[in-house]
Amino acid sequence: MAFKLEELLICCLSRKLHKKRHIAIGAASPIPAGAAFMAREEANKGMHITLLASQKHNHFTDGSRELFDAAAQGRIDAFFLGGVQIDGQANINLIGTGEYPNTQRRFPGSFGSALMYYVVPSVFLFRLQHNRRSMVEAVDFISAPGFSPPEVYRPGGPVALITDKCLFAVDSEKQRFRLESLHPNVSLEEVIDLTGFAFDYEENPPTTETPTSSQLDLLRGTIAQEIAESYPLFAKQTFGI
Amino acid sequence: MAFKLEELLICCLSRKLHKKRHIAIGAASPIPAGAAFMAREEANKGMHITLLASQKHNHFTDGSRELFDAAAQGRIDAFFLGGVQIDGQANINLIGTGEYPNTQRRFPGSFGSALMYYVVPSVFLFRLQHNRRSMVEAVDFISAPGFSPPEVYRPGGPVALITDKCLFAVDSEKQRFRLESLHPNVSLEEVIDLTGFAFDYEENPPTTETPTSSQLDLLRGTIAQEIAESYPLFAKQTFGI
Amino acid sequence: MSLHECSIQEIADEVQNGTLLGVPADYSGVPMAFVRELIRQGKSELDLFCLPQSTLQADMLIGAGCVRSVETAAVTLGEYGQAPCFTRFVQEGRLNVKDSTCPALHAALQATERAVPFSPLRGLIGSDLVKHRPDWQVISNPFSDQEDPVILIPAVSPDVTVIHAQKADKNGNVWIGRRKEVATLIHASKRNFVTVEEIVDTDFYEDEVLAAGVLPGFYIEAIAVAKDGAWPLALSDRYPIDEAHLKDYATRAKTEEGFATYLAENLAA
Amino acid sequence: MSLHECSIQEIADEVQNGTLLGVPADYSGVPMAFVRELIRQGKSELDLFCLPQSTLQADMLIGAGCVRSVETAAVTLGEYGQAPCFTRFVQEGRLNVKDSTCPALHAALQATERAVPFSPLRGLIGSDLVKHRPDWQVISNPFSDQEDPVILIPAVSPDVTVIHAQKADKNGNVWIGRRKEVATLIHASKRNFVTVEEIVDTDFYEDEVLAAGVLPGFYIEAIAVAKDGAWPLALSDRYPIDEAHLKDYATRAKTEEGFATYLAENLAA
Repeated sequence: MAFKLEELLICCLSRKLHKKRHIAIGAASPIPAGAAFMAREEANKGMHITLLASQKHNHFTDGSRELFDAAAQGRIDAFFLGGVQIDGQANINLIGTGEYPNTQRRFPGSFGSALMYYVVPSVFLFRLQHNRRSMVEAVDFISAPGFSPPEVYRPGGPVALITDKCLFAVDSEKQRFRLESLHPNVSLEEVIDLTGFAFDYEENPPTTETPTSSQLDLLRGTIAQEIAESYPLFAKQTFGI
Repeated sequence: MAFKLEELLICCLSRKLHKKRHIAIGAASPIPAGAAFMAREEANKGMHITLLASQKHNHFTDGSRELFDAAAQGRIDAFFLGGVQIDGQANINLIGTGEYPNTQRRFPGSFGSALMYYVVPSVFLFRLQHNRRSMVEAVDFISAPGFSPPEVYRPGGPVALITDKCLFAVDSEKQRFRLESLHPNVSLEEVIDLTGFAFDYEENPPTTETPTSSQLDLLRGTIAQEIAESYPLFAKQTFGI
Repeated sequence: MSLHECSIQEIADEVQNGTLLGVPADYSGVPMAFVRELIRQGKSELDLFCLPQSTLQADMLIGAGCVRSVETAAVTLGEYGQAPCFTRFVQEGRLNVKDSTCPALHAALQATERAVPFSPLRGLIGSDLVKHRPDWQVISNPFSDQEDPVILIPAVSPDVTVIHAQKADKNGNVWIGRRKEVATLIHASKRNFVTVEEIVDTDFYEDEVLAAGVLPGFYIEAIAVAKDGAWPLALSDRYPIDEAHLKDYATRAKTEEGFATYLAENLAA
Repeated sequence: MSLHECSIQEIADEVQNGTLLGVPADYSGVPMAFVRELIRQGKSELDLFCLPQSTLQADMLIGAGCVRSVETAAVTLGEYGQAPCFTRFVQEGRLNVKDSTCPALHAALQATERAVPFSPLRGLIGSDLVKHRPDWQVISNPFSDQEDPVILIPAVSPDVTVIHAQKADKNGNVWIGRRKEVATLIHASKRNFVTVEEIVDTDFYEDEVLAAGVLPGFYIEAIAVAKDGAWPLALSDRYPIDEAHLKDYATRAKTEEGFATYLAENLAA
């Protein structure tokens, strides 16, 4: 059964979320949202999903600080962070490129990354334009560091990086990425070529598990409807609804 | 027109409150509550009165910490504190008598005094049993000190002490009490005799201003009704309603 | 999000001897049915953390011998007089009281709420409370170029908190209204249980007006229905305090014997 | 407690050049009618403090030359793309951005809310944000016997905060619902004004369900009625965002000229 890249990514991310109790998703993140809905449907009906962009799927009642407080308390199991740039040490840059503060290309800002990245046990990095401008050797500005020295309070951190080309796992010991799988029709050479940082890999990396037809049915049915409530434009483009 | 001691105290305290914008009153304080209602009626209809014991007269919506926060922000102009013991340096003891922690006579505890006394600009002390057990040279336990050294953050503090015998003003320079007026039919000798601490006084102290008949009318009418809502027992005993 | 319903007994089962138990103020919904069950189960060596004070909950647990220590701004029956068991136990040297002041109790939980090791606080310096609290520290304000002592209150995290509320919804959310400090107590506690008058068959979030007073269900492990669960204390907007009962308690609990017969009568139910 | 009604012009009159202005997030009620009035009055050298980010409010004020600095976790039009004036001004070196992160902005106001000089916070250490914030300090946790750096965020108190809300009551109380962070912004600000869709002839406190979402009137100096006062942004439960308008803005404001004609058209009304 044919599928779109977005569908592959949702199913791929979803498998990582099966055991989570509470997943929080920031603004403009339809793929993580889809993955969370999918995981809840497939693996854990009791899972709690917070979409910060939604009113319906946001149950916080103590203002927006409650997300950060709840995360600091260890009550949020998984969160997702993008990055204008991501480097080989999993540092993320949400500020812009060039020398700060007079950045050449300025982006919105660091949002809550400088706490969330430290305290949420499973942070998934995502970046859908995998190229040497986004996957860099060293970010121009560290909005939040990938790893911290042992004296720094850090119960959380990165566990994976998903792009439009592949999935990286995080090796916390070595503090670097390890290629976990290549998306269909992507070669190892291509990923090496598009990636500005060094990473570990096997000679013949596996291919990212593709969605089954029952997964696609679920995704295009129930899940697409759930996604559409918060991300109508994405749902229209991806699922035609 | 004859009046009760409670009526005298309410009218006496009320005069000190005319210019306040927001007065907060803790639990079990019907006389301060009456004084605040009286001041609002006589001097400032826009005055805000918070009775912590009431639901109707308590507009905080951020839990009980909002009182302490609002006070620390300088938004509460006047507050009232009692004391098992009060000493000549305006230290108050709400814990008990004897050597702490194995107090001989244990009282409930310090409540919020250890912040409120520091941050509310006008704190009125009140104690209706004026005797040498309550008005002591030095309290057995300082729940909150009357004065603080200059390096301690202290925008607030005591301005007066009212008892069933007299009214003391606070001399912040000398850090001691000054007799402001004797209640009717109380002599200076009696107050000196009943007070365990030294205080300043004139040879012929004035008598506490007595309620006018129009004040008593107001008090026994509108104000008594207001008081009765939160302090039915007190209102019954004092105003027979 | 989903509702986990349980019994009061099951909640009490989760309270081990030695637990640091979060205790709400009277206006926040006191789980008295649960308190009686704790006494029935013969708990001991409980440490109580009151936000910021307690009346009958602390007093009965103390009188029944369940309590090792209590951290609080006050224990009192308010208009009904002094808390008789608390007073007696302290005067007899049988209770460890960690005397505090309301904002310090809030500050300790707010620190845990944000997972920071301490909260700074104004006031307090020069109070004898500080002398007896070696767990508090005074530092010099690092943002001031003048001498400026600031007290730091370390974070406290109750092991278990139980509150009583008017209602829960079908998805396990609890309506607490504007008495928001119980939310802080819940946020700061490792495990939370709630007793409620009723579980209603709606979702509070369907109505944004109701939602403003909701404690989200994901903080709560399980919910037990306990009709009149705050009795003999009041539950805001539902029922008033049982005045006759409180007066009777205030008198009888003044002696060990009086308290024992009070307990015998009131635990049987 | 009493209602002080005023006009939007009168609120804007109270904002002096050089004011530190509190800026609410989009979901909290953005006072766009007031923002247009600020631009009409030609304010300059405003410092913005966003809780914790801003969209159109900061972007328009920046584009109109009203802003000297902005402290924020982000300025963005969200789904409508980057904030065009913010981006242009930063890239041209014409705007002082005090880059922060959401919880640090909350922490700064929570410190003021409790009148303490700072709030401790986790995270942040190792972020380049810290390098560029000499006003933040790292101390060693005095409660730990191991090395444990903790960042301290100093208290911030906006001079003036203005928010837009659905309704006020006859006594000047404002209903804000569950987006409680504006309460913190208001608590921490020296002066507060509110614009509302309507003033209703009741008292919100007569209904405990409504009361749970109320900002008490005693924090608020005056209230102005501004129908559709958040337009073209959304106001929760009242009206959605004006998508066509935002798209148009996102395109036109990319150039100085486009922004100028946008302003000319939209300030006239």
